[in-house]
Amino acid sequence: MKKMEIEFILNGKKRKIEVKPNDLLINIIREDLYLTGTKYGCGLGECGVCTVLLNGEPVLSCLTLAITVDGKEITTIEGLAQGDELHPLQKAFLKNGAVQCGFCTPGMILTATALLRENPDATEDEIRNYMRGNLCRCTGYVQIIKAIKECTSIKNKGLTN
Amino acid sequence: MKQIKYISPRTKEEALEVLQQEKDRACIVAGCSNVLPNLKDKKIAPQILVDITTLESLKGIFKKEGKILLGPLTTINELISSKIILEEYPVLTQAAREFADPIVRNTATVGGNLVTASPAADLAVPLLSLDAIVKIESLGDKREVNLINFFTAPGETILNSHELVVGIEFKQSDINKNGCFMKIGQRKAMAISIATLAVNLDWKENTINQIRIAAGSVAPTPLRLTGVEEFLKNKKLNQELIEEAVIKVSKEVNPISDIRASEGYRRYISGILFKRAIERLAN
Amino acid sequence: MSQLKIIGKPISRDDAWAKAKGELKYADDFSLPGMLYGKVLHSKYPAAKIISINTEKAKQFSGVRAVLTAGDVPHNETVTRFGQSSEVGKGFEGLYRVLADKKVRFMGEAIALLAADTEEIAEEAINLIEVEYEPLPGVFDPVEAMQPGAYLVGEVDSNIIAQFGCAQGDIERGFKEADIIIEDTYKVPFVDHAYLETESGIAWIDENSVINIRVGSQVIEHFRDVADVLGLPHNRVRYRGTMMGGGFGGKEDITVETYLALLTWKTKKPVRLVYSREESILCHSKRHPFIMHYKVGAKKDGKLVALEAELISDAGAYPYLSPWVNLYATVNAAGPYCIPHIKVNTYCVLTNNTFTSANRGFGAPQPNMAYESIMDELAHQLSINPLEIRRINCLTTGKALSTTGQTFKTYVALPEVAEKAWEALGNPTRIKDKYKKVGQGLAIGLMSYGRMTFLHDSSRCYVRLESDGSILIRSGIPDLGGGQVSILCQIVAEELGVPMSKINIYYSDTALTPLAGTTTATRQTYMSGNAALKAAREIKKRLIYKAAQMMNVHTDNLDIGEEKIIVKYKPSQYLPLIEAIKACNADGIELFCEAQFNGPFTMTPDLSNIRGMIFPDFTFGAQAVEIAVDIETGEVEVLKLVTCYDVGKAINPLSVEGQMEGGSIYGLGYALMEEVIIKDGVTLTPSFSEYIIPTSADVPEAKAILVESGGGLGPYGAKGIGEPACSIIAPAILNAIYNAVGVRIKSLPATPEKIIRTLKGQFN
Amino acid sequence: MEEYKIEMKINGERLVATTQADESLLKFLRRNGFFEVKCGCEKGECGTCTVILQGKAVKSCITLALQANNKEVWTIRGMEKFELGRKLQESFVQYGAIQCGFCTPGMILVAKAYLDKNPIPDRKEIKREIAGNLCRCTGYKKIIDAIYAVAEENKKMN
Repeated sequence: MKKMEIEFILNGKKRKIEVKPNDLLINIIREDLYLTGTKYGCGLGECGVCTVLLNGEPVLSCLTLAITVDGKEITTIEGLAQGDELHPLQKAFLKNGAVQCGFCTPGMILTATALLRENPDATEDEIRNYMRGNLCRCTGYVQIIKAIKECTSIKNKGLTN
Repeated sequence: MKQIKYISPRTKEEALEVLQQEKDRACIVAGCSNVLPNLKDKKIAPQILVDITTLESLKGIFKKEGKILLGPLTTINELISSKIILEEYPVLTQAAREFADPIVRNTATVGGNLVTASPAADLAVPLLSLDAIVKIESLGDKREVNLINFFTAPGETILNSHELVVGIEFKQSDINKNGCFMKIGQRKAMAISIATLAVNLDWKENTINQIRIAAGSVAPTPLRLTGVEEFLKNKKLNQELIEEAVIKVSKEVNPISDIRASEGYRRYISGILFKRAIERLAN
Repeated sequence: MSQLKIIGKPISRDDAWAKAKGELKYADDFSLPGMLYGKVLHSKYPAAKIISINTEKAKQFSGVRAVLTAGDVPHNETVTRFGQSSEVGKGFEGLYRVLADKKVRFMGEAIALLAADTEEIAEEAINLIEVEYEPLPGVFDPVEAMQPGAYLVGEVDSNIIAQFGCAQGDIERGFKEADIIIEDTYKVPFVDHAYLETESGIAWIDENSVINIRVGSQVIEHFRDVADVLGLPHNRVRYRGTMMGGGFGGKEDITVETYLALLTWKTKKPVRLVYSREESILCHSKRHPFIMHYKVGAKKDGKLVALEAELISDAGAYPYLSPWVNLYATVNAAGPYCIPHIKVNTYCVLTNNTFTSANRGFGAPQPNMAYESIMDELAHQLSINPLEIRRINCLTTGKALSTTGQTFKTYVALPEVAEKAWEALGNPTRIKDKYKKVGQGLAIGLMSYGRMTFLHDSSRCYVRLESDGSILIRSGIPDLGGGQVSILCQIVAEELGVPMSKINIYYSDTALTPLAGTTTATRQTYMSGNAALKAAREIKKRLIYKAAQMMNVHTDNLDIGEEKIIVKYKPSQYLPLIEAIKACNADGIELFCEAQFNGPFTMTPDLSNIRGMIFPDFTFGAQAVEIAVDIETGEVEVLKLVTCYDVGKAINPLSVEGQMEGGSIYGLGYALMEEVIIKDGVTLTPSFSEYIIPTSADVPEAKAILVESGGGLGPYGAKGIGEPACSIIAPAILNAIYNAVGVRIKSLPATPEKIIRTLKGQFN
Repeated sequence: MEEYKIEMKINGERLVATTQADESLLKFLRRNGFFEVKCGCEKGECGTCTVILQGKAVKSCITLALQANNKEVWTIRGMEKFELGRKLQESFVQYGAIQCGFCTPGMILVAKAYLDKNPIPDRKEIKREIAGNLCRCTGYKKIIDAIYAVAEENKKMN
């Protein structure tokens, strides 16, 4: 199949890469760009562990064709921290013990980032509702919700990049 | 970034066309034993590599009308295993056996050794003493040059960038049948020579009819010692004459000092190699 | 102990199959996703001020991920260390600069590092780093560098970085008593290790933020030095040592590891860095050139009375291991001879040449070349046979080393080895060629095995007996090709009565394997062999204790062999090993053990007059050669080469012979062809077409004769052989040349040109 | 940089990949995971990178990858497919011809190509034939022993 060149911004840096029309975004991110922070869970859009941000919106990279991100902006979990300084949500997850096996964590944090950008003062119910597409088998969600909630009072500062 | 292209022409004509077009931008490759190291060291920066290894017409050893024609793509190991070369031109077989090492001899070619024009080119020396002719072609043109006039400086020949060596030719003759090659290097294999020397001799009843002496690594180019040849012509071969000639050989070579040997040793050893060669041929 | 079943047998090595099949992964036979390619910018001058470095163009180049200079290195100036884990023996370390700062001291010194997406980009971008130099005069000759007012290589007020002395008796009186005195100066050149695998490795940061470095290193303990450079705790750097494609001392100092660590630390990505052959020859350590002035006095009957030696060595631009090498040379300066009056002084001097450090033999081959040439000259002048003069003067059991006074309590295989080597040579070969003359030569020597005793050396090894009767060994031992890893397997197999095929070993990992110390100083069979032996014997003791209960036999009457615990006096009565293991496991008896073996410990000696025990023990040997010299061309062909050493006990004779054959050919290269030519600080022999090492066509089939006295300090009485094997072949060849054509070559290598020059004077 | 599609049979299996005009066969092979081909000097001076190309031993660092296009290449990993290859491997292991092992793949391949051509060489011939392959550990004797043992076996079978 013929490859086509696409160009997009990945975690703030311009990337050019050749893809086939049927390549999935998750495969390009993990296999070609070696960013393995984005996890593969089900391949059917059922679990949310492959969530990345496309122009700031959470999308499931296992259901997204790579070719469709041409000219757009992608953020993966690797793009959140500023150097050694963790993103406030990352800090909150660590502080609250919201990370156990860690496999859902990247997707959780990225979805939460989008949530807080849309709704900086989300209530617990709103958080639960927004996060429903991201499964977690370890934590029972309690600490995850708590961590996100803790960030709501931080308002817009630094949450959107 | 560098932009190198590769082409593998299917015919000699196609190769000549590419050379005509690309001239200095092209670099002919075959055995690659010099080209690849040179590319790596950035000693050369061609824009196109013309791989001629597929040109069957440039391969092989042919006998015709009292002559031998070597395709320039003949490998060193093909020379070594050629019966006709061993019987009629032993000086070439001897040199080929001392060439680089058994693996490199599988791919390195006679033509490559000549056009690289190293002062230490091990095959140039016996080919000089065989009085070889180099056949050169370019698009729509042909010429022949005596090997003696082929080399001009270290790494340089009279070859123009659009020209291709298509054959090396030498005669079937008594003198060519009686030859001896000598080499001294820093070790016995994979050695760049300190000095090499080849002698071809035609003599009857102790008198030298004709002699050809060639030497390598002792001048900017492989060379024929025509002065000594002239001196020895028609003379009676005896110990005194050899001793006199040894001194003349040492004087006629024009070596430099480098990490492998000094000028003095090279002059001295050329004389010794000559003496050894003539002794072997005369016995 | 019943008869040995695995020890002493020529067994195929543990690693040989993987190597024969091409399956063994060396340091850079490895890739990681997203890996970058590292490159080093080397100095173009041997001595210069760095006025400025401009990295902008390189940084802007597409695909470049990092460019680092001295300012980017957290602790750029540190000291070279030698892998010791304690502070004992400190004081020998010299300045070590990761990247040149303000000044370059030798051509090839690292100035900047770069990492890029591809090798091609790295190669292109490295040339975009602009360095402005102001050339300085430099100094390139150690004798010149010693003079007051000489150009200073470093930042201290003298180029002399180490001085050692040994003295006994009254040297002046000694020479007065002598009937004959021979005085001469000998020179040896820079030599490259020329291992076929150049320095290379891969580094990455793991999920614990630990820098992992996959590299072939003889000293994995350097992980501490790398951590110090980065300002990290030692447990944040991990070496995963691989089998090396040869080391010979050249992978004893840090090579590319610090560069890899810095680049991966900076980019947070895996980085691979591989030296080209040219970089390898230009940038890694060389064997020390020495200028050796000797004066030796003897009685008419050949008995030595006095020896005075002044040794001057070229340390190159940084100290590295120079002081230690020179200490070795000092102790070795009088060879294995009893001489009542001795005075040795050694000076080690900085120059702007490539730095020098460890190289197989570590300071022994140099003085050996000088004193063994003099012994030959003495024999000649006194008309005594070369073997006889050595018989008259050599050390024997109970005697003391002339330089330090260290006494030999175990068997000294002199003159036995000399007699055997000389005899094996046989009558001189007759050659018909009228231009060739045949000669025979002999040299004897001693060389230590094990590190200097004031370093308080130790080694550790972990052994675990699995529930199915297989064994797992963990040892930090690096294997440079000598079979170091396999030896441990053999020892454990022997002790616990299991076949080699049931043993698996993990080696050379600073995080997971107990540190076994350096693979240097011919110490691993001795040190780690003993550690493995100790661990295995502890487990054996526990097994036998349990089996004794089960079999109702006294422990003294039980032994292990062929996966059985056997009653010694009635071998038909036994307990299968597996049953004993099951019983131990059921009872909670530990079937694992991590053992530590310590070498003998001494105090740091007075360096101006080194006395007493400096090394644990020595290996004694002799080498004899027959050569043919072409009297017109000067070419030398070695026709026969015999190496005879007392190896104590050959744990694996195949490996021991391999060391003896390979070592002697390594020495043959030193004698006849090898030289790194450095002129005014510039290396003129940067590739394998200029730096010539022997091919198969240049060497005879070396013969190895093993003497097994059982007197060594290693397991089963083994001694070390790796370095001794190469340390006296050069003088044996020089002596043979003298025997053939009557000229004494006093500087290495003995090239045809040098021989002819000496034989005929000037060419004409 | 222009890319060229290249196809070859390596150890009996087809490989299709891309290369560049000036890429050596050595670099190409290592880039494609054939790490058993060792790099010692990249100048044709040490022989560690030797492979068998169309039945002949060549130094892959001084061979263009494109010169192996549509050809057959054997590395040490393919030697177990030949009886002679297996015998040589066994013999190298048995005779202690392997120390650091870096020259081993090249040595075995040269020996294989040579014994195919000349099954019963004497020791001198073997010594001459391996002169393009440097070894720094063994001093060559045990390597010659190992190859000669296979030659001796060939002799018995003839």
